Parts: sequence; C-alpha cells; structure tokens
Amino acid sequence: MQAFFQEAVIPHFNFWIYVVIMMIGLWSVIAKNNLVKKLIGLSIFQTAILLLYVSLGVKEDATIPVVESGVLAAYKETSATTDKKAAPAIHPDRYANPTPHVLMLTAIVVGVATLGVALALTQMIYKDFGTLEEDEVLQKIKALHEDV
Amino acid sequence: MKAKIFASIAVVITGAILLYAVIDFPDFGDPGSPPNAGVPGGAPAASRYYIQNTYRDSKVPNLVTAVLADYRGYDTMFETVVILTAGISIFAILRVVRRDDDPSAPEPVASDRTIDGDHHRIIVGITCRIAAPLIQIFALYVVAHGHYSPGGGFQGGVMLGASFILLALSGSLRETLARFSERDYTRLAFVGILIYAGLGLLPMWVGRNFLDYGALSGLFMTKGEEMARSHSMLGVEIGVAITVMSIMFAMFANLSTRGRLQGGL
Amino acid sequence: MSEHLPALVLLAPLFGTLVIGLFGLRDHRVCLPVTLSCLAVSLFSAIGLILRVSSGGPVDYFMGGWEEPLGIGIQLRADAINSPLLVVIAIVALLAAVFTIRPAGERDSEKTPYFYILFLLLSVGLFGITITADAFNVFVLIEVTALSSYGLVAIGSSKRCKVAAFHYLIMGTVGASFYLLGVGYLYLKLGSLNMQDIHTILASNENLADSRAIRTAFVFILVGIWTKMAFFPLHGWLPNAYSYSPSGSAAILAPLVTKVSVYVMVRMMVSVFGLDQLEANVEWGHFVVWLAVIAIVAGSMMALAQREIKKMLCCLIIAEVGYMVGGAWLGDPQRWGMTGTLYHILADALMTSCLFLAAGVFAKWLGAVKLEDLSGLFRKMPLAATGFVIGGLAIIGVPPTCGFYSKFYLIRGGIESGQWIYVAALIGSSLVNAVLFFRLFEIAYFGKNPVASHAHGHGHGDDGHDHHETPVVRREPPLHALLPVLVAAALLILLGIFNGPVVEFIRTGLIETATVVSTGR
Amino acid sequence: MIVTFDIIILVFLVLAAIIALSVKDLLAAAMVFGIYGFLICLLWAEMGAVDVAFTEATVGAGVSTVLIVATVLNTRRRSTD
Repeated sequence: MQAFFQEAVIPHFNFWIYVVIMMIGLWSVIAKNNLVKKLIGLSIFQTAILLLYVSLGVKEDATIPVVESGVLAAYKETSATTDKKAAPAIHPDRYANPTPHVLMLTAIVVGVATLGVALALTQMIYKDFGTLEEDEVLQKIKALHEDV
Repeated sequence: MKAKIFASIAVVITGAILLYAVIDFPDFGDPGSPPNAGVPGGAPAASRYYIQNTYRDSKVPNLVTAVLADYRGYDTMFETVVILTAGISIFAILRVVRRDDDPSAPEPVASDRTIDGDHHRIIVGITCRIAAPLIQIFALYVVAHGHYSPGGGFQGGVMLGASFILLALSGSLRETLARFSERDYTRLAFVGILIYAGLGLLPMWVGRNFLDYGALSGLFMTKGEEMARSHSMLGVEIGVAITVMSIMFAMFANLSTRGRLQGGL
Repeated sequence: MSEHLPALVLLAPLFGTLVIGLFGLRDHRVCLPVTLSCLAVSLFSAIGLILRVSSGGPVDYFMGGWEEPLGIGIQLRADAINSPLLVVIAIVALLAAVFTIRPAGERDSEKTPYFYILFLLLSVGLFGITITADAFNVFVLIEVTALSSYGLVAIGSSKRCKVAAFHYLIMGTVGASFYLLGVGYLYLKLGSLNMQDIHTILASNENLADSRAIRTAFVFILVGIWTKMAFFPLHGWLPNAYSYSPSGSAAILAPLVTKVSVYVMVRMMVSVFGLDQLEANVEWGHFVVWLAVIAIVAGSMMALAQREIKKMLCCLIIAEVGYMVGGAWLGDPQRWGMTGTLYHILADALMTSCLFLAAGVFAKWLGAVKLEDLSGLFRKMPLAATGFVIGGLAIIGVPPTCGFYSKFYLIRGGIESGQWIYVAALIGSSLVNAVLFFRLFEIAYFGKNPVASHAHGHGHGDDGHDHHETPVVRREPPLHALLPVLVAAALLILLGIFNGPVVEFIRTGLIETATVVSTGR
Repeated sequence: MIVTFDIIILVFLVLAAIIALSVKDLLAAAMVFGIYGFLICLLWAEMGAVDVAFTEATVGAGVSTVLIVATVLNTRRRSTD
C-alpha cells in the first residue's frame, strides 16, 4: 500500500485530484436538475481539464515563463558575437513550459463564452416556461405537445 | 433518481478509464517529461524551441505572449472569434428589440434607477465612479505591458469590460450605456477582429503567409523583422482587448436585463 | 495568389462577417450579397485547391510562416481526403444561403444580420476544422462551430428550440471537452500538437502506441467526436435541435455539422493514429462496427416511428452516421470501407442538404410539418417535389444517384473485411428507407386531401405564413427557394455519374497518405 | 512550485466544488463558484502559470460569477437540488 502511494499517488497528486474534480463536474452535469447548477457543474468540468494541462507544464525549480533582464543581457552578449542560428544561451529547464499556458488561455475564454450563451438560453427557458428545473420544463413541453 | 443512477454509472466508468491512465503519466514537475523536453530519442518539444528562441525571433521576454500572439497566433485569432460568436449568439437569443408596430414588444421600464437620489447607493456609486478610470488605466497598462510581464489582450480586455460592468452594477445601466452604447460595443467587437485579421492579412500583399508579421518591418519602420513581430503583437493584443472588452460588457448588459437593455439589476 | 488558397477558403467568410458586422447591422440589405459573394470566393478557392492537390499532391500552408521545426506553428493541409469536402461545404452553404433570401413582402426581422453573421461564422468553423492539421486548433474551431450553431438553433421564435439548444449546448460542450482531454493525453505523452508530428512519433516508437495514456487519449477523442456527430448512444441532442430550428439554419446545420465531425474522426484515424496501428488492434474495429450496426438499426427504427418530416430526416441522419462510422472502421486492406466513408460524407452532405431544403420549402410554402400534410404535393409543386424525390431516391440508394454508389463501396468494404452483419444492416436500412420514402411518395402523389395547411404548428418560427384554403392546382415556391433544391438534386445525380473519378481521387490520396505517413513523412 | 501549498489548495478546491454544487440557494452557489475560481487562480499562480492565473482571476472569478449572478437575479434563486 505504501509503495503504491510512493509510486503512483505522490508524484501524480495533481492528476488524481483533476480526475476527482472532473468527475464531480460531470456528475452534476448529468444528474443535477437545476439548469444553473448544471452550468456551474459544466464550468467545473472544464476547469478540471485546465488543471490537467497546466500541471503538464510545471517543472521543478523553474520560474514563470518570462525571461528576466539579467538573462537577456547575457543572451545579447552571446548572440552579438555569434551568428543568429547559434545555440542560444537560455536554458530550457529554467522556465515553465509556456505551451500549455497558451492553450489554456484559449480554453478559459472558450469556457466563459459557452457559459454566457448557456445563461442566455437559461433565461429564455425561464421566460417561456417559468421554471429552471429540467423535469418541470420537460413536463410542460409534453403538455404543450398534447394540446396541439 | 434515474438520472442520478445513470450519472453515477457514467462517472464511475469515465473515472476508472482516467485513473487507469494516470499511472502512465510523467511525474508531476518533471523537466524531462515529453511536453517539456520531447519524446526520448526524438526531436525536442516545441516548448523547448519557444523558450530558447523566442527572444531571438521577436525580442519579447514574455514567452506566453509571444507564443499566443505569434507562433500560435492563428489559434488566438479564432479564440477571439469564439468570443465574438458567443456575443452574437447572445444577441440572437436574448435581445428584444422594441418596434413601434409590434404590440408584443415589452414596454419601456419607467423607473430606471440612477444613483442620484438613492441614498443607499450613493457611496458605492461614487466610489465606483472614481475607481473605474483607475481600473481602465491599469487595464491599458496590462495590455501594453503584456510583452514584458504577465498580461496581454485578454486580461486587459476583460478588465476594461469589467470596469464598465462595475459602473453598471454600482450605478445604473442606463448611464453606462449612454457612455458605451449598444451601437458602439457591437461595432467595436468587429473592429477588434478586423485589427487582428487585417494585420494578419497585410503580409499577404508582399507574398508572405497569413499572420507572418516579420513582413511588416516596412510598415512599422523597424530595422529587423524581430521588432516588427514585437510591434505587430502589440497591435494584435489591442485588437483582442477591444473585442473582449465589448463582448464582456455586451454579455453583462444583455444577461442582466433579459435582453431589454433597460432597468438593470 | 494561388499559394494562399488554403487560408483564403476560410478568410473570405471571416472577413464577410466583419463586413456584415460593421455595415450590415444598419442596412440589412448588405447581408445577403456579402454572404453569397464570400461563400463563392470560398467555393472557387476550394476548387482551386482540388486542382492543385490533383496535380501536385498535398498542399501545406504554415500560418505565420513558422515552418521549421515542424510543430511550432499551426499548419494547414489540404489533401485528397479533405479538399472535396471543402468544395461540398461551400456548395451546401451557398445553397442554404440562397434559400434564406427573403421573399418580397415578408417582414424583415431585427435579427437578420445576426443570422447571417452566425451563418458565416459557422462556415468559417467548418472550413477551418476541415483544413487544419493541428489537433488543438480543431478544438478551437469546433467551439466556433458549436457556439454559432447554438445561436442558429435558438434564433427561432419557438419555445422548444431554446430547450433543444440548451441540451445541444450541454452535450456539445461535454463532447468538445472530451476531445480536448484526449488531445491533452496525446500532448502529455508525445509533446506535440501537430498531427503529422504526432503520427511520426507514434510510428517510430512502438511501445508508445500501446501505452495506457495513448489508448485513453484515443478513446476520449473518439467519444468526444461521437458526441459531436450524434453517434447512436450519444445522439440525444440531434433530433430536437435540428427539427425545431428555423429552416434556414437547419439547411446548413443538418447536412454539414455531423459530416464534418465524421471527417475529424477519419482524419484522426488516418493521419494521427495511423491505419496500420488501428489494424493491429482488430478487436477495436469489430467493437465499433457493432456499435455502428446498432446505430443504423436504431436510427432506422426511430425514423419509422416519426410522424413529422423533419424529425424523420433527423433520425435518418443518425442512421447515416452509423454507416459512416462503421465504414471507417471496417479495416479492409484495400481501404474500400474508408473510401466509401469519405465518398459517403460528400454524398450524404448533399442528400441531407437536398432533403432539408425541400422540407424547408414544404414547411414554409405549404405549412407541411407532418407526413400527412404532404398529400397532393405533386399537384401543388411538381418541381420541388421532383427535387425531394431525387433526394429520397439517393438516400434509399437507387442508381444513378450518388447514394447507390456510396453504399456500393461501403458494402464492398464490408464484404472484403468479412463484416457480414454490417452489410446486412446497410441493406436492411436501405429497405427501411425505401419503405419510408415510398410511403411519403404515395401520400404526395395519391393523397386525397390537397388542402392540408391548417392548424399544425407547435409554434414553429417560420412556417404557416399563408393559410389560404384555396384549392390552388399548382403553386410552386419562388425561384430562390426552388433553385437550391433542384441544384442539390442535380448535384446528387452528377456526383453519382462521376463517382469513378471522385472515388479514384479519394482512394489514391488516402492510400498515399496512409503509407507516406506511416513511413515517417 | 511548492508541493505543500499545492496540496492544500487542491483540497480546498474539491471542497469548494462540492459546496458550490450542493447549496440550494443559487446566489450562494454563484458566490462559492467565485471562490472556486479564485482558488484555482491561486493554484495557477503557484504552478508558475501567471498569465493563466491572471485570466482566471478576471474571467473565472470575476465575469463568470457576475454573469451567473445576473441570471439568478433575473430568474429564481431557489433550486430543488
């Protein structure tokens, strides 16, 4: 048991938690009856994926992905003497991986865009059916259908 | 109840598959993992290229800004388009336009609150009025300084939009709309994308690829291609900020009034 | 200019939206000409791309000029698999746009410019998904497509379309998130997002392809895409979303969105994971073919039970998705199944377009929603009815329409790979389609009651504009509504007659891609 | 990256998610969702993803919450689950 924790849980702690959060979100998307609750669940579901990606870009002992001015000065010196294609002086393990950050900026924005549209739909559903509970909406639709 | 059982089954299956794969993951924080360094024995990962060569290519110290606006600028353009699409979808779904010949349209709300004459809101209202320009100045700094520090078009744009949201929340939506009207924000949302895509289109005149900012050194009167890239990134970030600002405020204005743009919260 | 064709295909509609946004909100007359001309530019670019691909192989385009090393920038790639689809997307979008021309005298809605903006954004997204070669970029464009289609579904005035759009949104977002999750798993094992790059790495490391994370990635990408394409157990959102949306929206949503998702699945199989890799895991293929068989049967059964025209067509889409998924997973060595799937994507996009346009015409000018409402159709609108009949014959699979040939190739793939159950499902489903459509044709031709346009709607947005109970002998819809139906019908026959060269083009390209990629570029 | 900090925030994150989804008052749920957004923003900052943290602070904790609150105030505050 302890060996399992040492090998599988401790080094992957973030990844275990991301699965937990994601499942909380997914469960509420499917099981919750209230439309706003569903949407909150959907947002939590999406942030779990962000957690996965950002965790991938983490490097131990690395700093934020902005090159400091001291390093830049050293870089300028080396690149002034050599040609442009020469090996750069910036060490790649010094900075966190920027790619997942870029991807997740996109995903966050997509998330808020989806949330906005979904909330607009929720308001229209409330206006038409007078309720936010999904089962009541479905019942009223059924009644609507039988009237015709 | 049925939904809950179904949800539990779905969650258990999905979770089991995900946990099954977690054991296979690279260690958390490992600098030698494939995303950080590339597959063992293969070419180095793209992220390594970004860290080492961004400054050479575009003289931008903030790697995230450089990757966002230059290397993967095509993604970012469509990310801005996603925001625009959401805004337009909300207009299409929610906006209620009163037409004179349409009796079913809602009546205009007679009592539109203003902060003057409402004692409960006056302190909050005045404070937020003072705070809003400061927020906007900081937001402009965030946009402009995104090359050198965390920040950029999205963050700055959301903050600009949030300053208008703050005004509308604390004071009245009507006063805010008088300053930033529906016509303005719909136009500006498109202007932002036009700046982005237009800047990307310019290199095509000289036979370079779409979004290849290096070709713009003549336009910006810079010496090399690096500074042209840097300047174009600023232009692109400004475009993003304009669109995001407009759509964020538009979303709030429509959602808080059920598409009537009258009354407010 | 010809080297910019891959970018031009989607930039034209993107700039079209900007023009409409800046000028069309004031003056609604701008919208339609801009939409039509932008889509025409896209169509010509797509045709130009096909010509370039057929003469010189795949066309690459690197956004921002970031070509070396591969994977730092975003790559667009047009090859034999996707360039015909680009042309079909442009054609179907153009037909749908012509269909939305407002008849003279009808009231202009405040939301008209928004409709056209969303329409163009949807086509931008579809073009983008089709042409990109970057796994993450696909996600962003899927979201562009998805958000604009939620808007297009909910733009109608009916109560039900909002609920349908909400369910569509929930399912669509979960599907897209699963896709993103799968791409994340690929990224964490391979460190790359470029499809070509991913495939090179996968093909060079054998134990990597068998690792748990890559398998899970594949599963999640598939489930996400299946949700987007309404593959059988995940189809819940489709019938309501497409049948309660306005006819103009349905005419572009129904033919294209599911087909483009099928294309994404094929692209993932061919250019990311590699067909050789998949053939090594035969049991997966068998499993998916079984799922596809269930989807075909379920879709056909649901179609039999429907009383409304559009609902029935939506159920047929579900069955057709089953054909395509099954065909892609047959795994016969000669690639007939995959070729049939790719050809069927084109054919089905045109068939669905024809049928939904015709259904839109009937809903708008006859007020026909239920199957019985079509009675006496041939006397009222002989030309529109002819278009509808050709669409129906194509979906049944009667030569010389393209539906026959696509089924022929799919069945050939099924026989060569020994998947008899799939062949049986395909033939059975064709019989069901025949029953469905001949029942409809009977109502339309021999129907006793030519006056059927009375209280029918459930609050549909755009039907029932005229309730004249006059027994008019012949009342063709206006030319702009009739023309798309007839053009789509003509294209169905043309694509059927020229199936040989099209299939040859796709198949050689497919085999080339599959072999070139697996040997590492 | 500080592992202790990481674990503490992650635990709170799970708690915030559960609370946001279980309270019956939708306004309170929106508020807890804001807290969730802010916690996750802290987590990004702790992992070195400063740009993502910035965006999350403005979008996740800010605008999303405001949009949900706007909807809740325009519809109904109570929910059955």
